[in-house]
Amino acid sequence: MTSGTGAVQGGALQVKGEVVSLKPVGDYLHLTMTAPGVAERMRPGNFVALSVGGEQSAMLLRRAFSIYRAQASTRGGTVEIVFAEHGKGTRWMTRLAPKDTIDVVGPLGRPFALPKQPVACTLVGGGYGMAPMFSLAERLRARGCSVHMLIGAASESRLFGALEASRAASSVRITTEDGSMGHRGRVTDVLPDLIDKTGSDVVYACGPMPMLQAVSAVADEHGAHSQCAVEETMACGVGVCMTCVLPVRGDDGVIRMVRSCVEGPVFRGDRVLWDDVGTIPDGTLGAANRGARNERSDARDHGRSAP
Amino acid sequence: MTSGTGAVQGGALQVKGEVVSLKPVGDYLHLTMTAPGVAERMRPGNFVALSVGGEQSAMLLRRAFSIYRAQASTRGGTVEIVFAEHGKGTRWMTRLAPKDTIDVVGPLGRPFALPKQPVACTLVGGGYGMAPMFSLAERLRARGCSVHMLIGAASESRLFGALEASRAASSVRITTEDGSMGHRGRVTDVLPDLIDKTGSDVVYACGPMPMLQAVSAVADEHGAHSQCAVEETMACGVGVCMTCVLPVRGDDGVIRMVRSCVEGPVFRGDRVLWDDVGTIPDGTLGAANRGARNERSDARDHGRSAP
Amino acid sequence: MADLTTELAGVRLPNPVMTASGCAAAGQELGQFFDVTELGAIVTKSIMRFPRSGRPTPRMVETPSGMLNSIGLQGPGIDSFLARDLPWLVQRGARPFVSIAGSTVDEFVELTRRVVNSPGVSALEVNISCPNVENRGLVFACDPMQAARVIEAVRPHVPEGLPMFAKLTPDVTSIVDVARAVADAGADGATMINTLLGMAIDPDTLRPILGGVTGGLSGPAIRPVAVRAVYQVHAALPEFPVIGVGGIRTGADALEFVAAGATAVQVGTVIFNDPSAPMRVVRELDSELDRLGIASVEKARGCAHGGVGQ
Amino acid sequence: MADLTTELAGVRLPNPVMTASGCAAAGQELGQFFDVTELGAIVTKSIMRFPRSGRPTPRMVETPSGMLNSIGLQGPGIDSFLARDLPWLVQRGARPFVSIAGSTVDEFVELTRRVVNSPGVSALEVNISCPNVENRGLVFACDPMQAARVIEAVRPHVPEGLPMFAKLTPDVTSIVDVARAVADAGADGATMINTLLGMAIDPDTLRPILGGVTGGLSGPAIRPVAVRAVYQVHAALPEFPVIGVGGIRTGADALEFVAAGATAVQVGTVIFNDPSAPMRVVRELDSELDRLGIASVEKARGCAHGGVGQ
Ligand SMILES: Cc1cc2nc3c(=O)[nH]c(=O)nc-3n(C[C@H](O)[C@H](O)[C@H](O)COP(=O)(O)OP(=O)(O)OC[C@H]3O[C@@H](n4cnc5c(N)ncnc54)[C@H](O)[C@@H]3O)c2cc1C
Ligand SMILES: Cc1cc2nc3c(=O)[nH]c(=O)nc-3n(C[C@H](O)[C@H](O)[C@H](O)COP(=O)(O)OP(=O)(O)OC[C@H]3O[C@@H](n4cnc5c(N)ncnc54)[C@H](O)[C@@H]3O)c2cc1C
Ligand SMILES: Cc1cc2nc3c(=O)[nH]c(=O)nc-3n(C[C@H](O)[C@H](O)[C@H](O)COP(=O)(O)O)c2cc1C
Ligand SMILES: Cc1cc2nc3c(=O)[nH]c(=O)nc-3n(C[C@H](O)[C@H](O)[C@H](O)COP(=O)(O)O)c2cc1C
Ligand code: FES
Ligand code: FES
Repeated sequence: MTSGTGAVQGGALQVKGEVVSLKPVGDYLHLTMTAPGVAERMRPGNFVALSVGGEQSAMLLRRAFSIYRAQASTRGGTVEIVFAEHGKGTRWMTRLAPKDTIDVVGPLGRPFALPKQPVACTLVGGGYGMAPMFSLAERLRARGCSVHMLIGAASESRLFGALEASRAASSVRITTEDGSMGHRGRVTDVLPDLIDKTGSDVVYACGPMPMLQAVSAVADEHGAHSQCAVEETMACGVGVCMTCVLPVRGDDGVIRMVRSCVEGPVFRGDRVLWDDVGTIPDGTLGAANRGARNERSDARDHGRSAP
Repeated sequence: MTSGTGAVQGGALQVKGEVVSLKPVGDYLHLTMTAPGVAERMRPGNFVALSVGGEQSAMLLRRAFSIYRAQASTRGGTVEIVFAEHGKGTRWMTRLAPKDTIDVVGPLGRPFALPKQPVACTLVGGGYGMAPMFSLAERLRARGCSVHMLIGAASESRLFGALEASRAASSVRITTEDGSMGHRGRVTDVLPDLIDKTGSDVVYACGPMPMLQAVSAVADEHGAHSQCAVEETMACGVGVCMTCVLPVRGDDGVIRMVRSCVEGPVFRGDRVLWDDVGTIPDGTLGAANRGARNERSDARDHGRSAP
Repeated sequence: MADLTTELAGVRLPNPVMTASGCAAAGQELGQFFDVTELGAIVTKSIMRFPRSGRPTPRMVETPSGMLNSIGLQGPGIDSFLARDLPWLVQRGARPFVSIAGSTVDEFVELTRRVVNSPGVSALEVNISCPNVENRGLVFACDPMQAARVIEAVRPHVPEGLPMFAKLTPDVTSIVDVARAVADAGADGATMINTLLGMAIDPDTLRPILGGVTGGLSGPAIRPVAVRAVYQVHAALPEFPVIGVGGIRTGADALEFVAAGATAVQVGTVIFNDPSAPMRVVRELDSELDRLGIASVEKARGCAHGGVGQ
Repeated sequence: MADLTTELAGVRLPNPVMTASGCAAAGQELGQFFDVTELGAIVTKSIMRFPRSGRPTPRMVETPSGMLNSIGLQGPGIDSFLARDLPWLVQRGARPFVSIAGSTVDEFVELTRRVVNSPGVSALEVNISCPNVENRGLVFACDPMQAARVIEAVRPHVPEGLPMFAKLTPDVTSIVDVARAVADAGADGATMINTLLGMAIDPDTLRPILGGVTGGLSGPAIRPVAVRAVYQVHAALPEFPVIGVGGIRTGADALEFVAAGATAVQVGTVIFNDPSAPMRVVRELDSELDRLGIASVEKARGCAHGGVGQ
């Protein structure tokens, strides 16, 4: 099933999976597929990249999804994801049926870093961003950490895993922007208090970029580390194309445009230059000039941009 | 269901059909779909053009298929076709399932011309080329014509409608190239004798180009008219693109490159310049120079060919 | 209901959507699928001076999200076109944009004279993306000077009030240079883009598939190239009307061209996929504008450059 | 089992299939999916003199059967590349084709000097499809003279036995003229094509999607343009080795390029769809040749022109 004899061991696999089930959960869909080998290697925070549209598809690029659950099995493990219908690729995915084949590449990306000590942890998920939090919770509990979950969404139907959370965590807080469930507002309304009360040392977060930025700031202010799983547009998902970069400050203090597919998707929140995502910040290694966002290549001046 | 309010009446429709059934018959597939309005307008020899690959398909062009049967109905008529898996579009079609929607344009093309008198007719079909012959036989019999069928294929599994033919025609002859059923050989081995014995005035034919050419020649020699349904590569199927042309001599004796989708697919066999299909024969109206096939534009000499 | 009316180099159109030349013949066949008078305009297949048989078949190859064609400008010639094809459109009240193609500058002039003297023509599209027999078969629009020569020559013969558009090829190092040349030579606007030169080889015979060896690539595959061309020309010549064409499939695609700076758009190859497409694009364009809360197509024009609407 | 071994401007390769520059980084990541030493060659991402941060995101847009990218040549610079990236390939025994990109002729020369002095390099690919800061940012390969200047300048620094290929852009009026210029200037062959200049506009904001506004179009959508370019150049310069690239997805696609005249081929964008694609293409090319009863890839080369094999 796996491609590439002689390929480097470890790392990601490309396998032909088979859809086991596709079930609605609130506004999302929960897809279970076989993906032999992928399940076995998965660590919380990893993602899979799925090809979409079938054999004669005009959609060339894979779609990335956080792994929700992975179950090893002698008959070939299964991988589960939770996804929202967004554009044309995920629309195609909503029509998958059991036994359909699906090409899976994974597990991809750096997983969440786990604390060495049995500390208290807060896990924050926005919408389908909760998906990777359950396997993370399991690992954390296995290390003796206490796990608190904070689940946010625009409305109740976009909350994912609220029920499961009560089994997975010592405490669960819920926020919705429209107040249809839990606290009316955003996760960051609740987070400061939660960090303090639980004495969390680490905050894990997955969700929209603005949420991650806010979570990272709150964690900072409250003396906690943060581990944020970002979502950048990715062409390859495996580290070869350089489309998925964002500005991150390294251990050496240098800002680099780093690939979120292999050096992420999980980053230390305090290392990401959140305000500068979508730009090349001043001082970035190799930045040709200041404020590159303002110096977009002008099609008037030259025939083409460098590839 | 039909598009285009204010569209010119009559002619072809574009409708969203629904797959009713897809069943194997020998090496072919028999597809039944609803196509409200199309069934009602269909005449033998017409074809439909189906879009393939679904919403995000990289395949832009429709595929053309002779209408096998059309059934009018108050709940929206059905149209049936018989097709061979050939390339990527028909491969996609082999996976259609009941209730799948399919965009249908039809009925298209000029139908078989029917004789004014109740004469004897021979209907020759090669492979799936038999598909349009059954509705034609019905019409002919309704006019008091006697109908004889000659069915040819490479082998038994590629014969279509041999059983049905015995109900539809006064006599049936079968040829296979490998001798797996009927006479070992080609339809044209049997045709001369058949025309003579049945006293056929008209030969109707549908099948591969070389077969049509041979049938047309035999008909000529034996004093019969021939009506041949050709199969040329078509981009639009509705007469707007000029891709589907072949050289045909008009009533005025002038050779023109005519569109097989609207001026065909049925042509008088004696009017088609069979030997010159794929070329612009000398003397064709508007031919710039002699033997155009030999003067293929040379990419060395100029930047582009005229569109 | 956004306001779709479009003022294009002096002609008023109910909406900015047209058929592309060569993808709608002379309009009649598409009348089965929609009312051709409702569309902004019908651009007819490029017509030549004399009847022309075109290239040998095969004339098309399907390619990923596109197709190649090598029709070779088959057509009945201007006399037959004016006598038999054009009247159908005119009688119905459709707005015909007549596309002409010549092998020499004189032929273009002669064609122009004939077309402008025919009643009911709304505009002239001068397809200079075809080979110039007087210049080693090089395509007129591949060279700014040759392109300008054609436009300059036909200009005096085009009456006031009848806009004349030059149809440009993207197969050039700088389409802006060609657009500038035809603008300076007196074109009222440019239609862009024509097809990209491409080819395909038969997987069984390993010989070129097309009878004409090379052919023109069209369809959604080339849309990004077309949008870029329109954007570049609008940036360089903001007052020069551009008709955008290349791979438009939906109203959103049409709006992409408008935002890039196009005053009108044409639907070509996608008609082969969906013969109702041109009017569908009109409806979808309308709902896209509504969705974005933009009152008129005019307000959206050139948005991508950071103008009004942003 | 057809004979896939390929003699490319003096280097012997086990098969004619490579990765395309910028679509395989420096090979290491793809090592997860296949054995990089089995592939004909690994062409590394174009490297520049100094570290380079590239363009702002978004850097890609999916388009019908293709994609746009505006990476802006992000990379670690030649020092880091030679110290950290290249050795991985060399140690394994892969055949690295090192792609270099400069903003000035001097930069190309300096890069060439550095690369040719590094052990284990199999060939040099000179990516001249990038803007020339000394000439109003015009792309070197858009002008035969500028293209030739780069190749002439690096030529003396490339030792015997190390082939040097010029990477050409299709965004020109005549790619044959550019190929001829680089051939005359001493290139051992040409890699074609680089991406086509394109752009896409956001349907919600109506602003350009890419941080770099315009980007390069690649993928199966552009294959017909690439095949045509290879065919034209092989027709004009039959002795000049061409590496064909642009939209190759299958072994049959690769064979199309070979039939058009390519000595080798590269797989680019399709890697993003299928990271195992390069070795799959090798296997499929083999079976296509078997199916057609052609004994070796060399026998198929140039077939489309009516040579051997036909
Ligand atoms: C590491 C990672 C993990 C993710 N996990 C999940 C998840 O668990 N559940 C879920 O529903 N979604 C997840 N996403 C987002 C998901 O990848 C996009 O919703 C999806 O790609 C949209 O595809 P589409 O064809 O429906 O949309 P289109 O807009 O048609 O996609 C066009 C192109 O843009 C890319 N794209 C569009 N939106 C996004 C986005 N938000 N992020 C990245 N690429 C995008 C697509 O991949 C595709 O290449 C994740 C993204 C990343 C990068
Ligand atoms: C008037 C007419 C009636 C037809 N009736 C039937 C029928 O009843 N049953 C049947 O099985 N087939 C019929 N065909 C042939 C059928 O259209 C092709 O087999 C089909 O288009 C192949 O599509 P593909 O995607 O499988 O092949 P591909 O090779 O992938 O097709 C690529 C392109 O080439 C065109 N093409 C390829 N082969 C043919 C061909 N033989 N004729 C026309 N276009 C072709 C396709 O339409 C498509 O645009 C008919 C064709 C015509 C023109
Ligand atoms: C079959 C076909 C024939 C064409 N004939 C012409 C023509 O006669 N004159 C012309 O200016 N353009 C012609 N074109 C080009 C189209 O008008 C249009 O510029 C191009 O196809 C890009 O648009 P599209 O992708 O929407 O088709 C033709 C295109 C096709 C596909
Ligand atoms: C993301 C991306 C990055 C690229 N970077 C480079 C590059 O650095 N140097 C180069 O010569 N070509 C680069 N290219 C162009 C490819 O090498 C190739 O020429 C082009 O994409 C066409 O091939 P394809 O359709 O197989 O991708 C890049 C292409 C893509 C898609
Ligand atoms: S998505 Fe290609 S490098 Fe990250
Ligand atoms: S297929 Fe388009 S004119 Fe016949």
